[in-house]
Amino acid sequence: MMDHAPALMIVVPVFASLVLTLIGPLGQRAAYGLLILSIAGSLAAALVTLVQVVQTGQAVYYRMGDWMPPMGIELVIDHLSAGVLVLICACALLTAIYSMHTARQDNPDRLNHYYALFALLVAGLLGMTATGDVFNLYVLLEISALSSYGLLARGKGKAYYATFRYLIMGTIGASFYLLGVGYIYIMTGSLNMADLSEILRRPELEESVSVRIGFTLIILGVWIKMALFPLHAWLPNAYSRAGTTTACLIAPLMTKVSVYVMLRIMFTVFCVDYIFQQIAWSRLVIYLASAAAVLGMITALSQRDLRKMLTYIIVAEIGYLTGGAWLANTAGYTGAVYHILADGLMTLCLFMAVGAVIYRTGQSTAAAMQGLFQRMPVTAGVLLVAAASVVGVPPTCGFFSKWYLLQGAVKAGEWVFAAALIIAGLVAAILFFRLLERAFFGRLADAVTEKKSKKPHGTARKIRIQEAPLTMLLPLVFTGAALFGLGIYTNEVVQYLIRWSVPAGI
Amino acid sequence: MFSAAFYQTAPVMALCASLGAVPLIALSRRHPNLREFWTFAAAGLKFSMVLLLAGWVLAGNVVEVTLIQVLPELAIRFKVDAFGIVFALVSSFLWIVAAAYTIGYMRGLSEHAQTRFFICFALALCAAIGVAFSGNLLTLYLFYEMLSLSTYPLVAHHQDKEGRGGARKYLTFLLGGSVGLVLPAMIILFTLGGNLAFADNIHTGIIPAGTGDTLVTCLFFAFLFGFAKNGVMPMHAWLPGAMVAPTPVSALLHAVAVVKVGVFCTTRVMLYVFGINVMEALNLGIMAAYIVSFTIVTASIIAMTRDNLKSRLAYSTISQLSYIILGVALLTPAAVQGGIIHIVNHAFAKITLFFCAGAIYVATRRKKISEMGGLGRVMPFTFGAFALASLSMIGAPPVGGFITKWYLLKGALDAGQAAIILVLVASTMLNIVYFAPVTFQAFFGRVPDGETRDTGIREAPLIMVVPIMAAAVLSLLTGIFPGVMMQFVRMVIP
Amino acid sequence: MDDLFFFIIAKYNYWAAIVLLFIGLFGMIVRNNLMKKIIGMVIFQTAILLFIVSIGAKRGATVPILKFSPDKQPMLDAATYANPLPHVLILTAIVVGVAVLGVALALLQKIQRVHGTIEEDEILEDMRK
Amino acid sequence: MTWDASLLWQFDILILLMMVICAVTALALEGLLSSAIATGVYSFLICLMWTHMMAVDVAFTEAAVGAAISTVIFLGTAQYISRWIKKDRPKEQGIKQLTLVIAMICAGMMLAATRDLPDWADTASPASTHLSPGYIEQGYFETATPNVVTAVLADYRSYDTMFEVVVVFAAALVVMVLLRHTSHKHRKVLHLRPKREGRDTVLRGAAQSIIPVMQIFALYVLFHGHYSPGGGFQGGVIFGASFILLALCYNLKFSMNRFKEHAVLWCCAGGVLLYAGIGAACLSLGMNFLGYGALADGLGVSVVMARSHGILAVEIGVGITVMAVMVSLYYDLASGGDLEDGL
Repeated sequence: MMDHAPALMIVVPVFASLVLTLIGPLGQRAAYGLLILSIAGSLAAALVTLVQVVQTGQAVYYRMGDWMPPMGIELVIDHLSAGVLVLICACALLTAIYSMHTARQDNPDRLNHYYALFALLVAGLLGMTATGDVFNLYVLLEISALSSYGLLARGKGKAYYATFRYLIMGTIGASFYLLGVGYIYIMTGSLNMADLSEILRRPELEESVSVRIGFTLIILGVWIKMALFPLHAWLPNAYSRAGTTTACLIAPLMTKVSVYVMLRIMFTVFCVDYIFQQIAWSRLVIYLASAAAVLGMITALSQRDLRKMLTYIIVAEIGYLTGGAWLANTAGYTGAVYHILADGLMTLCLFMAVGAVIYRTGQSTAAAMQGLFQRMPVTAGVLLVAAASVVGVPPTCGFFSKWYLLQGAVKAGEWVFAAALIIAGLVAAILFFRLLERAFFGRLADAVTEKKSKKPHGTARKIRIQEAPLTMLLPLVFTGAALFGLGIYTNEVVQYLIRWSVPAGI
Repeated sequence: MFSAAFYQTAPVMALCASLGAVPLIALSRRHPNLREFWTFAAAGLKFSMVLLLAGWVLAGNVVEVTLIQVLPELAIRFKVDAFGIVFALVSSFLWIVAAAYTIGYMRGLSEHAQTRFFICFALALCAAIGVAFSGNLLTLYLFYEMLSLSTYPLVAHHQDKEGRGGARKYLTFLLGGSVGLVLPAMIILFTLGGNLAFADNIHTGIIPAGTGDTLVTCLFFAFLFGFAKNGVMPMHAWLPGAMVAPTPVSALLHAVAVVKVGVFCTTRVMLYVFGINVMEALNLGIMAAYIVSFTIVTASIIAMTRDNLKSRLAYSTISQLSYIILGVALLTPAAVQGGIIHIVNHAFAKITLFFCAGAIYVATRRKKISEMGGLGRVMPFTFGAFALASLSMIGAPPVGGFITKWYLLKGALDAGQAAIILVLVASTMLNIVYFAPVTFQAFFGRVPDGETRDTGIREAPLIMVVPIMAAAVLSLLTGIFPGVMMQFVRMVIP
Repeated sequence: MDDLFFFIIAKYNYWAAIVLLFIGLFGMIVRNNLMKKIIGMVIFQTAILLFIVSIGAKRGATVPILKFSPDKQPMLDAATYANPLPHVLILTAIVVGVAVLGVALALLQKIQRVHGTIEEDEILEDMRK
Repeated sequence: MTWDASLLWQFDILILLMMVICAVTALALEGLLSSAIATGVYSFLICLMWTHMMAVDVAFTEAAVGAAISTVIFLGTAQYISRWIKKDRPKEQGIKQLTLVIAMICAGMMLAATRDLPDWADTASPASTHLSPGYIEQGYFETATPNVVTAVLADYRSYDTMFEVVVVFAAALVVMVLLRHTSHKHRKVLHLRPKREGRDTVLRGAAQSIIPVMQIFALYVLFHGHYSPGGGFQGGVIFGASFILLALCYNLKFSMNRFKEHAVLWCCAGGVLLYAGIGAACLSLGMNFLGYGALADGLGVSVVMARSHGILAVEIGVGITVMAVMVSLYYDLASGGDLEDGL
């Protein structure tokens, strides 16, 4: 069974979604239980694979249908994908547990179908990460995209139009990817990543214009999918209008997996030398990334709606990730990969915390934060941790990704990117400070009246603690702890996972 | 007395003492007495740990502990050397004093959110010890940020508009400096040499040979201004703003934890990252000396114009902190010694002054110097202590401040910097001008109009007066027996 | 002249695909009516499929279904059959296309119900209210 | 360079030109119904192109899916929206022109770059020489399936195909979740849907005679997919179309009485379940996921024949799901989700 972990990890959620479609009459608890069970199964499989990869120091290959690649499709789980797989499963599992109340609130009917799409999305993301075939990646990309359209459209009224725009942009992105794959296929005749990377090293293909167009199209498609500035316009609307569970699932994962795909295409299919010597525009990407980081954060600062604020933070973080990947040095690459993990957890944590606030207060503007530390101390505490991580306060994981990214920027002499990172960090600090200040002190008027009344100690105003339900709180606290955990175990993550996946030549 | 292994764990235990107190304080929030007991217990435990370590370090040992290997090339690392011990001793001892005083103050005024206050207090002290024991820049940075964040609720304690504004400014400057300047400088430094551990002596530093002069200069100033807690102008603006905090916080911030951490970090980096050799070669020391000289004089002049006692003390702090940096920047042995010993002297004197301000407020609800005429006659102990501490600030024998001035002047002479000597003399004059009237008014001044003599004003509660007296006496003792602390300082620079 | 002629003969399929691609893309981005956007999407996707199927064609080749010689042995000359792989890929992509189309149309119906229109500017106006 | 007369390039260019015209028409027309029809024509033309490129399976699928089903669901949706588009506002003309210029520049660059691509129908291009000969030369011996497309689709790349089926399943699910979601108030619905009481007897008669033939043909296409163009997708679409035809000629209720809502849902999931179940069975029998060879012992045949049977089994799964999904999409989109009455 252990040998089949790579396949099971992807297939189990597929089975779960099929069964979930049919078990409507069994009730909501059954659906909830099955979803958690299936994703826990995936997580177990992902962990088994991770351990195997780390122990042997080699990638795990799984041949679908026992066909030899490049004829058949194979799954390749190396150090990079193993980490991302565990991240996907973990985030999905936490969201699944968290969803007990929020999913019901958002889906008065057809909860089981909602969960079926949930499981399909997870399967799609896992498949995208595990596959070693560029066309298979397209199919799974579409699965995750389709199920995410369904999930996002379950939000309130305005969600439909936002989802429609996402669908149009998502289709353009996926189609560009497909066209790029077509260009690469026409020049090489292969679809298997390992095979492609061998063929693409031939000198005549290095010079080929068509291969360059193919690469450009693929990267452009992936950028649309991951919402890199200036192609990000669809993301904030689509994500901020979704239901809480949907946002918690999609926001951390979709864009991160797209970034992973970008890394795969850049460094597994193509190679560093090719990208930075043959592709004329590759040096400009760092400026795009810098603009994304700074403008994303500044736009986030100007938002009133909490969720919209968070979505612009995602746009900024995508800037960090892209910049790290295109710095073309070890530190930058390490930072980018580490930040995939860190930002996945950070975004999850933020969305969960905000989701809990919205669940309790029923409003999603910044006013909902008023006096949060008194009303929901645990949620507020976790939000503080997540904010510290986004700003980059040690020892949370956000600090270490920034550490590597800045180091990479300094080594590469990309001062614009370094400055963008620092400015974005400071803007994030202002942003969260404003929120948390409100959360900390509550209403200004309250403090003043209280001072006047001068109540003796102990009888100060009593605010009823109204925490979110335990099923929401536990995943939230766990994620918050994971932000510290990942930060403290940065050494292990870097040494046992990321270092192994550093592509040759950078 | 103990095995070497014990001393390996002692720094961690000192740290955990205050960290461990946090949940205990939080849990016993309904029982104020128990809660205060935990604070004292933690403070006591911590001080005894530091004391033991001090003995061990005095015997010529250096404790180095790697807590967590957080990056492949970098660890959270502690290193207890003489320099760190000086600061750790001061901060851990003053925690005990401050805790006693704080309890009196908070209960005297029936302040709200006392539990939160004590938790943050404990966290801040934990961070201060962490900074003192840091073995590399990363660890230093970590605890530096922890201190900024944990003191924020203290500064904003009153939660009114003024409190929030001051706290906002406080955090803006501190985080702006650390994230905007220190972090990049640290990363550039790491990229250059792949090493952030402090050097073993104060001469060599860890700047790799062959680094461009301009780059080193930029890094130096990034650190100097980035550690905004040190109050060097123009990064000082948070300090008067943070005055809105309750007085124990001001005392803690401006005497022990925050500003001293800033100065400690600055001097740590100057001596153990850049090293005297590099600073001499690039004239960094002398540039820094002139910058802080400007701060010394300007801050003193502003202090003269302030009527609010705490505000005046705040500007005095800005000015006094720069003495420490000035001493180190002059680079001659005597000056460096003077600078380091001033960490101790200023701490004791300034905490006394703030305690006095707080005691006056608790007893009379008065904040302005002009309202304090004649108060000395009803509050003799408080104002006596105030007078003693003022003497230390001015630098008159036999109080601790004199030792500082002595060494600093000697150092400036050695360095041949006439201008600096002039600055020192001028600032002493200014100190006299703004401190002497306070005491004078209190004892010999007229009671303000419209107030009868008998307003029922009495000394502050005993639990406040005892710490005040203790701090004042210590301030005196450091002047009479400078050797106790000087032996550590001499280990830093003979 | 002959060179140009052969050049056209050799590339016209790709050109048609690229022209159709941009017609579709243009429609998707510029048209104000959401239904037109969807139609643009269909054209856009199909153009890509046309491009990829073009890869599979071979001069003088027949459908990729093996022919058998009279003695029931398959004739295995690869050059005589069209390349099956692009066909497989496109078969998949067509189905993906119709799936996306179905979802897009469902969303369209929903948008019509919620906003009362499928003109983009009117929807935006409606949302601002 | 030799010139092969069999390629009928004049014919091709004519079709391609017509396609471009159709595309422009579909986007430019003001009536949405005519646009939908123009799109259908466009799909038919592309089928012709593909047949000519010897991509019969693809053309078959496009004809069934692109031209037929897509058009039907377009028309189904058109009932619920305004049939005429509004003229675009002049203020957006600037953006439009800018987009046009950028698009033309990109198109020009890509057109210029086609010089670098291998010639069309070049037998020596990398795509024709690298992997595809392998499939053609070994496919029959490894899977006993003369239709190489079926062999690649359902065996070599069966993992892809499984997810392709999952994609259509997901689409049905998403549409269902979207439209049958009843909590929103249906405001501003355009009731353009005409009443469907008395239907034309001619239509009914035609349906009665065509539908059985269609269904038998669908089964033939499905089961004969090993030897001729076709397979699960095409068979499934045709079978689904027979129900759609029933609904068109009678009404939605009539069709739904024969193929009930629940049955559709079960078929949607059941087909995928069959496919993935076979994969999992192979896994539990000791080979990798979807390694049909593992079924050899159970079926009592050789490994090659087991693969052939495996292909058939998964094709049946594909057929069931695709059939049900097409029907489900039609039910939902044509009735606007209320399943009361359709096109």
